[in-house]
Formats: sequence, structure tokens, C-alpha cells
Amino acid sequence: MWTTARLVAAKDLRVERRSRVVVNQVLPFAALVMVLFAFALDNDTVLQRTAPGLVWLGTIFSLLIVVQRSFAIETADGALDALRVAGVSPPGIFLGKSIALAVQLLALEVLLVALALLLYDSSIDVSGAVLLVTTLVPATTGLALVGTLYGGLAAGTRGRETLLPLLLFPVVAPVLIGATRATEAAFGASGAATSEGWPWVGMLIIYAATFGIGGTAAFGPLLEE
Amino acid sequence: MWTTARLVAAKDLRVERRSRVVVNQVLPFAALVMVLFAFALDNDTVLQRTAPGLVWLGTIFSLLIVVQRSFAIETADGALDALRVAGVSPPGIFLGKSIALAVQLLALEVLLVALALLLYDSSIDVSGAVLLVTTLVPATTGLALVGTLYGGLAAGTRGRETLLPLLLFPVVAPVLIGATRATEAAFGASGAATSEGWPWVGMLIIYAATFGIGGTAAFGPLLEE
Amino acid sequence: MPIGRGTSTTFTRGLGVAAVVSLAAVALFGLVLSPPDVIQGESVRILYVHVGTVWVAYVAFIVTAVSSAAYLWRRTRSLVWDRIAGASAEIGVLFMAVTLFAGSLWGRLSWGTFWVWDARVTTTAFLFISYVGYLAVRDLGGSHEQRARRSAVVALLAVLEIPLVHFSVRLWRSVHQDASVADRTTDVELDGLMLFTLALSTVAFTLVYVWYVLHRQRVLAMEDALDDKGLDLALAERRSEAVGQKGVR
Amino acid sequence: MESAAVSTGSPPDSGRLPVVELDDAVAVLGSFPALAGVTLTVQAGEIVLLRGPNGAGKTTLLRLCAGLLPLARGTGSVVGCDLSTQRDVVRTRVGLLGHANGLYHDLTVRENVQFWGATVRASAEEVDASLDRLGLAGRLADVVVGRLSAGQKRRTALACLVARRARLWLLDEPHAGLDAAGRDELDDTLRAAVASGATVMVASHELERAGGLATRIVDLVGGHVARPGNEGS
Amino acid sequence: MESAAVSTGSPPDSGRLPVVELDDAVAVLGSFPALAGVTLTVQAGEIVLLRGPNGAGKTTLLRLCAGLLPLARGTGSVVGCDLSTQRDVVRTRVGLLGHANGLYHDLTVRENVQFWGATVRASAEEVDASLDRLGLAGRLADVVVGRLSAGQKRRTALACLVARRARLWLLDEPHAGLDAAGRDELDDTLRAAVASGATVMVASHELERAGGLATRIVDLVGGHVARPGNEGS
Ligand code: HEM
Ligand SMILES: Nc1ncnc2c1ncn2[C@@H]1O[C@H](COP(=O)(O)OP(=O)(O)OP(=O)(O)O)[C@@H](O)[C@H]1O
Ligand SMILES: Nc1ncnc2c1ncn2[C@@H]1O[C@H](COP(=O)(O)OP(=O)(O)OP(=O)(O)O)[C@@H](O)[C@H]1O
Ligand SMILES: [Mg+2]
Ligand SMILES: [Mg+2]
Repeated sequence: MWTTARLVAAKDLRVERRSRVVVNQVLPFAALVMVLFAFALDNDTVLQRTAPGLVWLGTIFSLLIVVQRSFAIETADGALDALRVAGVSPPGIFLGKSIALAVQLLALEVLLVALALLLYDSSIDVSGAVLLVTTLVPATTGLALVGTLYGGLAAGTRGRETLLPLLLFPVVAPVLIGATRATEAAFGASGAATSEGWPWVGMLIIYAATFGIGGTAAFGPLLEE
Repeated sequence: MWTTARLVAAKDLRVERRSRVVVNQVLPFAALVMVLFAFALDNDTVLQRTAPGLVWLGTIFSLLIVVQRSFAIETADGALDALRVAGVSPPGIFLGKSIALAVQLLALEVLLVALALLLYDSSIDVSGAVLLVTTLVPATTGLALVGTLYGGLAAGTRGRETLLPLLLFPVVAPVLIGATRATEAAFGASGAATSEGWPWVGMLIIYAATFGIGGTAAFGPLLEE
Repeated sequence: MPIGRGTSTTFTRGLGVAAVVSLAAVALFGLVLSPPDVIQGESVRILYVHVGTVWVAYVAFIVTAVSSAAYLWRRTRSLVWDRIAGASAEIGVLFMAVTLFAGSLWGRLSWGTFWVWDARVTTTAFLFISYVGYLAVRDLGGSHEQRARRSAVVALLAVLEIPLVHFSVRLWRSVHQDASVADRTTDVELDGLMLFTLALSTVAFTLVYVWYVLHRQRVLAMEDALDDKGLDLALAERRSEAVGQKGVR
Repeated sequence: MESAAVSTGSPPDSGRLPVVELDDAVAVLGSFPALAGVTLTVQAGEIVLLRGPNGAGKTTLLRLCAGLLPLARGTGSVVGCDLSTQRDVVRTRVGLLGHANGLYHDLTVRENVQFWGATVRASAEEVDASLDRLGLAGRLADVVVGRLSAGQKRRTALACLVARRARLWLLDEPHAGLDAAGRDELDDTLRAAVASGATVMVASHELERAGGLATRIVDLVGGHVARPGNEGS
Repeated sequence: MESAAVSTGSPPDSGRLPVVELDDAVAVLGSFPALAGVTLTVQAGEIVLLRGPNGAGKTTLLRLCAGLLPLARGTGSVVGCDLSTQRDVVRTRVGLLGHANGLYHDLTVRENVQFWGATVRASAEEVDASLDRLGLAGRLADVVVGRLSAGQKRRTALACLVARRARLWLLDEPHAGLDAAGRDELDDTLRAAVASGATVMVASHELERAGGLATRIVDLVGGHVARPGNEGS
């Protein structure tokens, strides 16, 4: 299973290194999202208060694109069928694609956070930074796992673009809330204290664990059809 | 030219009626965007102030998806090449696809406005409603035209998903500004008077006209490549 | 432009010298001779870089648009126009970056933050992004004509954003009136020497601009020529590819 | 040897100007010269079979003739229009069937053919005729293309081409996926097209099929013409 | 008559259990019964050619045998696993080449073959061997698949299949797009596969080619077997 996972992850990341779609497309997209938000809201105090929320909104929008891309690779030329008959263990595929996804998301979030600190001139202290990093890891993992799971679910069906946002957004709402609150604490936005952040991190970890286990079990049946 | 335009528009709309991608995918997506905003910003006064901006942000995000979809139809099975050799007049294609796009966008905006009034309990009076409607038309036309133009430019190329947001977002900024201001006036958000809206409508009309003419002229050379 | 010869001529050499000298002069006047501003204090010295570069960047983008139009117009169609457009846009983007940089430094000093969502600041950012996109379109690959046609269209649309930037202060009910007020007041209260320095910096940057465009456009011409050279080799290889071989081996 | 092509390639009645005339034409994909100097003349009414190993440049040649690729070197004219200056005109006069079918998968077979027919103002009868030619008149006419089998898709693509009534037909492996019946229908279609004044260039590996039909066989190798072929060879 | 298939269909040495055994199998696409009761038995070491008009159900049959489609009616087993209950196991033992190539267009030819090879822990030598088999060893091995010609893509897909070393090979029009040389290489490949104990089912319209290779020809029409065919027919 883990060999498969490594194999698939390596493949996805190599495809990305070749096509540079995430780097050249999703990153600018996410950046523009942030700028546009700021533009539409055009009010500093609001922006500072909402910066954390915007970071995670940006992430989730990008997640949508990255997941679609991640399965477009498989369905473009019928490779998914090939995978399904190749006897590759579905859990392996699931974990592999999740890993690749997580790596790409992480790069994205770092950029967004940086932008938020710069553009919305939020500020952050050491303990905040620690909290922020510990937030990013479980949040990203969770998003990557959910994304892969529902991406796989949607991939087979005809109106996949139809399904994906519908399925994904409601499910990631907890991450949005949890990560936002934690980040607010880290940024000290709207007067939140750093300590307030940790419970949320706990929640994110539980979330990630749940989908890690659930997804690994459920992905096989999903690929069936 | 206009016969071609009617032909292409009819084709695109029929494809949409069959596949229902915009209705089933983009509409819920846009709706979710609005809801997510409400989540991320959870603060009524802020929401009311920013509702107009959010409506148009939602529209512009959806525009991106709809444009990509509109040209995915053409490139999926190489139909674009077929069109190019079929001797169909490029201006015809441009206008046709723009019309189809505008129709779909309009449906979208109506939904978003409705949601804004509902979710962010903004309010609107008669004169405001009139202003709003007169805003929607030129704004939508402008967006559809720009979207088609850049969609066509990106369609052939490899990193098309890369390019589209990069090119599109800066250029639609004026619409974002103008439409937002006009809508604010219509909603009477942040104490703007309805009368303040009309100059912006004028600007939107100029914008649409510019891209209508420019695009019709430029689309040929673009497809030529 | 045949390959082998350098891209500089006596004229461009003279131009280069003039540019360097005038830049030195700007430094002298800007940093030493010109007085501090009543409102801005010493930080006003940033103005000379900030505004000088912006205006030259505007000029660069307009040149790009004009030569793009010249390319699209059948009668004057020639890749020379395309190369000028490309070169001009490149340095335009460079100057715009400087404007943004100097501006945000200035912002730190006078507004206390690097970035505010002032209309002009933001629209400037958009203008900048647009031309980054323009450059991206230029190296999409494909034939030279393809590159020229695509990018020309983008250039003609992107240039429309300049008036937007210029009038943004009025267009946009900004929450940061103070910024654009600052813009105006400093304008008004520039004393003679400051005005002169501003003019001087504008001239200096213009010289740099012309110098760069002349060189760059020639370099581009050589690159295109080089592509054709490479094609000759590739052609020979391709034609020999097949002889006596079966299948695609 | 290419120059020879012009002479040997042209049929007796060289009075009319040729439909396709390429002189040392070069076409570049990315940085790769997929066509490395092709010299070829095709007269009106010919059915030229392009033959050659995978990667020889058949597809590239057809796309060049369709005006979809710029001419990197050399000169060429198609249906009387210059390939360097009038590619937009060329495009309006040729019909191309590539490796891809160029169909709208959400529309039915009939709707697809109607759309392409409409681009040349074809009447409803003509549309039905082209459907009938490719044996799509029955139940299939109203099935959504996305659900069809590979061969049925190919037939639909051919029907669209027929409905478009081009002067120069460029077909890239039209046999791919067609069953025996479909191949006969294809042959009839091409004969009918030539009879009505069209000219045809076919790239194919089905030599047994296409060979019988072709008035001339041109061998492409490594991006150039290895054997221009003579009339009726 | 289907029931007859079982008897006539099975080769003399009916001792070993068959690789494919379908009894009145029905498969539904959407609401359309693309397979309407197929009864068929394939013994180990056979090369079965599936023949039939467009839309007959060849692709559907192959996908059913690959475990990609559920069995709507009837019973069936492939490589000893029941199609109703053990489709996941079936999938791990067959290799399928569909109408689509199933390649990653952003990776090079070699990278694609390596990936599929790695799924069965194939060594570097085996990967090179499969590249060589399909004549992809040279310059092409390091070209990005997206840039290849149609036939070169098809070759790559075949190389990936070879690298996967399946027990049952299911090929859907493998000849499509291949040049003469490629078709010879394909024949050699299939013979070698059978020699190494694999079983092959090929759907194809290239009867001249595939016919010579096949040990048995099965005619599909309208979703059922018209003629199960006998050994060596
Ligand atoms: C990142 C921040 C900034 C950006 C992107 C920016 C951008 C621009 C642009 C594009 C112009 C040219 C306007 C035109 O003539 O069309 C300009 C001019 C000017 N800017 Fe800035 N600016 C920034 C910050 C500042 C700051 C902090 C100040 C001073 C407090 C300032 C003072 C001026 C002045 C005095 C002019 C010339 C007068 C005028 O044309 O309005 N700018 N700036
Ligand atoms: N960017 C590139 N780099 C290297 N080689 C390339 C590139 N683009 C195309 N090629 C090569 O150019 C050739 C394209 O030839 P073309 O598609 O016309 O072949 P074909 O004769 O149609 O072959 P087939 O019979 O397989 O369809 C192929 O050999 C391909 O490998
Ligand atoms: N949803 C549907 N509605 C109607 N008919 C359908 C639907 N889905 C599939 N079909 C039909 O089912 C058949 C599928 O057959 P299949 O693809 O197996 O044909 P095939 O033998 O592979 O043909 P080819 O030789 O063209 O590849 C086709 O006739 C197709 O029209
Ligand atoms: Mg080809
Ligand atoms: Mg089939």
C-alpha cells in the first residue's frame, strides 16, 4: 500500500513539475483572490479582522481547482480505468494522491499567509507563528484527504465539475471555521489570544484523522464505479 | 456574421440545456461562495456594507469557470479546429459565444443578488431596483465580452488555465469597481444615495462598448494562429 | 540585423553615457540639493524615483500599444514592431516594479504601512499584473507571427488601464483619501528645485528607457535569427531521421 | 527529387491550376520541424493517399494544407490561396477530419450534423442525406454523441464533413474504428465527393482499403516526400 | 445457440478451467443493454478475435471482462474469479487497452512505461525491453507523450501494457493508428505474450491483420454472439 502511495505521489508531483499548472495557475489565482477580496471590501479594519478567514477561503477555492486538476490528469486519457485494472491498491492511490495534494496545498497556504501579513498588514509574534505552523499541518492534511476522497467520488460520474463543489464545500466548512479561528488567534486578530487557538488545532487533528481512516477504507468501493 | 452568432449562441445554450453544467454546478458554486463569505466574515454590519462587492466577486469567480467551460466544449474533441476550418466568421463566433455567456451570467447574477438581499438582509427600494437592473445589463455584457475574448486567446495554448485568471482578473477590475459602486447605491449600502449610481452605469456602458468593438475586431487574428 | 555584430552603435553608446550621467545628477539633486518637503519631510525624496519611473512606464506601455497596432495593421506589418513592443513592455514592467517598491516604502514612511487599499495603489497593482500577463503571453511559444498577434491584442487592451490608474483617485470613493490628498498637496507645493529634480529624473529614466529598448529590440532580432539557424540543423536531422529505418526507431 | 514531384505528380491536363501546390514547405511544431521541406502538387479531382510510418508528418501536412499551421519556410498555395498570406481564406474552403472527431458530445448526432451543415446553409434534406450516407439515419440519429461507440462517433464526424461540402477534403485516418460496412460507405462518399468536383487527400495505414481508392500514393518519411508517386499508381 | 457456444467454443483439452466463462451475460450502459446475453468460453492460451459491426458491443464485452462494468444479468467468471462478487480481484489480473490510451500526457514515454511497470515491480531491464518491443527505444523514449503522433501514442500505450505482464490481455482495436511496422511488432508482442502463458482477446476491424493471428474468431452482433467460432477457424 505505501509503495503504491509513494509511486502515485511521485507521479503526480512529477506531472506537476512538468506542467507547472499549480505553480503558474493556482498560485496566481489564489493571490488574485486575496487582492480581489481586499478590493471589494476596501476597508483596512475589516480586512485585518477578516484576513485569517480570507486566507482559508482562498485555500479552499484553490483546493477545488487543485483537486479537479489532480483527477483531470487521471481521466483525461482514460488513465483512471487503466489504474483500476492495473491492480493498484485503492488505498495506495488514495494516500498517494492525498500526499501530492497536501504538498501543493502547503506551498499555496504559505504564500497566502505571507500575502495576508503583507497586504492586510496583520502582524504575528513567535508564539503565534508556532500556533500557525501547527495549524497548517493538520488543516492541510484534512483538506487534502477530503479533497481526494470526493475528487475520486466525482471523477467517475459524468457531471464531475457539477458534483465536486457541491460535495466539497459543505464538508470542509469545519476546517474553514477551525483553521480561521486558530489563525485569528495566531494573528491576534479581533483581539483573540494565542492560547485560544489550540483547542481548534485539536479539532483539526481529529478531523484529519477521521478522513484519513475513513477515506482509506472507502476509496476502494468508490473506485469500483 | 449575425447568422453565425445566432448559430453559435444557440449551439452553446443547447449544450448547456443538455449538460446543465452551469445550472447544476456554477449556480450552487456561486451560492456556496456567498454562504462561505458569510461564514468567514460572520459580522452583520460588515456583511451589509460589503454585500454589493461580494455579489460581484461571486460573479467574477463564476465568470472564470463559465468561460473555461465555454471553451472546454470547443477544445474537448478538437471542435475548435473544426470551427476554424469551417469558414465560420470569427466575429460571429465571438459574438455568439458572448451572447450565450451573457445569458448564463445574467441568470447567475439574479441569483446572487437575491441571495445577497436574503442572507445579508440588505434592502432595496423601487428606484434602487431600476438602477440595479440597468446596472446588470451593461456589466454582464462587458464581462461576457472580455471573458470570451481572453477565453479564445487562452483556448489553444498549453497553460490555458494558467493564463485565463492572470489576464482576466486585472481587466475586469473596472467592472468590479463600477458595478459594486452602482449596486451599493442601489442597495443604499454604506449610506450611498441611488443617484450616485448612474455615473457608474455610464462607465459600464463605455466599457462594454469598447470590448464589444475591440473584441469583434481582434477575435479573428486570435483564432488565426 | 545580422548575427555577430554587437548591439551597440556610437549613438547608443552616447545614449548610455548620457543616461548614466543624468542618473548621477538625479542622485545629487534628489538626495542633496533639493530641500525636504513641508509635509513629507525627507521622505519626499522618494518622489523622484517613484513618479519618474511611473511616468516612463506609462510611456513604455503606450509605445507597446502603438507598435502593436502598427503590427496588426496589414500595411505596416513587420516583426520589428513586435520586438519593439516586447522590449518596451519589459522595461515598462521593470519601472512599474520600481514604482510599486518605492511607493510602498514611501507608504511605510508616510502612512505607516507598506500597503493600503487606496484606489491608485490597487489599480497600479492591476496594471502591473496585466503587463506581467502580457509578457507571459509573449513566451507561450509557437511561431513568431503567433506570438506577435496574440501579444498585440493583449497590449491594446491592457493599455486601456492607464487612464483607469490615472483617474482612479477621482473614480473611486477611497477610504484612504489622505493618500491621494498627499498626492495632490505635494504636487501643488513642489517648490522650483523639487520640480526641476522631478523633471530631471523623468528625463534620466527616459534616457535609460530609450537605451534599453534599442538594445533589447536588437537582441530579440538576433534571437529570432538564431531560432532560424537552429531550425536548419533540426531540418537536416529530421530529413535524415527516416532513411533506411523502419517504423519510428 | 522533390522538384521532380512537380512534373511527375501533375496529371496530363496541367492546364488548370493545381489545388495544392507546396514547394519545399517546412512546418514546425514547438521547435521540431515535423515537415522538413515537402514539395507536392495535387490536381483537382485527385484522391491522394498519404502513406508513411508513424511520425512521418502526415497529420502535420494535412493541418498545414488546412491552414491550421503557419508555413515556417518555403512557399505553398491551397485552392488558389497563398498559405503565407491568405490562410484565413484557405480555411474557409477546406474540410478537415483529424484524429479527433471535433464533435459536441452533449448534442445528438443529428444536432451535430445540423450545426456544421448550417455553417454552409445546408438544407434539412442535405443534412438527412449526409446522415443517410454514413448509415446514421435510424435510431442513432437522436442518440447523444457522448454515448456512441467509437466507430459510430467516427461516422458522425464524417457525416458532419459531408454536410460541409468542402472543395478540398483532408482526411486523417478516416478508417480508424469503422467497420467493413462503414469503410464501403466511406469509399462511396469520397467517390461521390470527387464526382461533384472535390479533391481528396487521405492519410491512412489501411493500404488495402485506401490503396484501391487512391489515384496516387505519396510516401512521406521523416517529414519529406520519399516518393511523390504517379497518376494511378 | 449460445449454449452451443460452450461446447463448440471449448478446445479439446477441457481439463483446465477456462480463463473467461460467460453465461447469458447482460451489461447495461445507462439504460441501454449494450450486451444482451453473451455466452462465451475462452480457454487459456487462446487468441480470440472479436468481430462485429460498429456498436455490436465489442468494447462493452471487453470492459465487462476487465471487471469495469457490473454484470446486470447472467453469470460469468474471469481468470477464475466470479464477475458478480470478485470484480476487484478480476481487475488485478487483466490488462486492458481501450479506445483511449490511458497515458499521462505530461510525462515522457519512458516515464509512463516505468510507472505502469512499477505497479508490478518490473525491473529497469523489463521496462527497456517493453520499450524496445514497440520500437520506442530511441529518441522518442524521452519525448513528452503529449507531443507524439497518434501512432506513437498507441505504441506507448501498448508498451505500458506489455510492462504490466497481465494474465488476460484485452485489446480494443490495438491496430488503430499503427503503421505496418507497428502492426508486425504488435503481432510479435501478442505471440510472445501467449507463449509466456497469457490469454488474449482482441476487438478489431483489421480482419486481414488480426485474422491471421487469431486462434478463434467470435462474431458479435447486436450485443450477442452470432457465431462463437471454433478452434483455428
Ligand atoms: C505602493 C504604493 C504606491 C503606489 C502603487 C503608487 C502609485 C502611483 C502611480 C501609479 C502614480 C502615477 C499617477 C499618475 O500620474 O497617473 C503615482 C503618483 C504619485 N504618487 Fe504614488 N503610489 C504609491 C504610494 C505613494 C505614496 C506613499 C505617496 C506619498 C505620500 C505617493 C505620492 C505620489 C505622488 C506625489 C505622485 C505624483 C502626483 C500624481 O500624479 O498624482 N505615492 N503613484
Ligand atoms: N515538440 C516536439 N518535440 C519533438 N518531437 C515532436 C514535437 N512535436 C511533434 N513532434 C514529432 O513530430 C512528428 C509529428 O508527426 P505527425 O503527427 O504528422 O505524424 P503522423 O505521420 O501523423 O504519424 P501517425 O501515423 O502516427 O499519425 C512526430 O514524430 C512527433 O514525435
Ligand atoms: N445511453 C445509451 N443510450 C443508447 N445507446 C447507448 C447508450 N450507451 C451505449 N449505447 C449503445 O451501446 C453500444 C455500445 O457498443 P460498443 O461501444 O461496445 O460498440 P463496439 O462494438 O465497441 O463498436 P465499435 O466497433 O464502434 O467500437 C452502441 O451501439 C451505443 O450506441
Ligand atoms: Mg497522424
Ligand atoms: Mg469499441
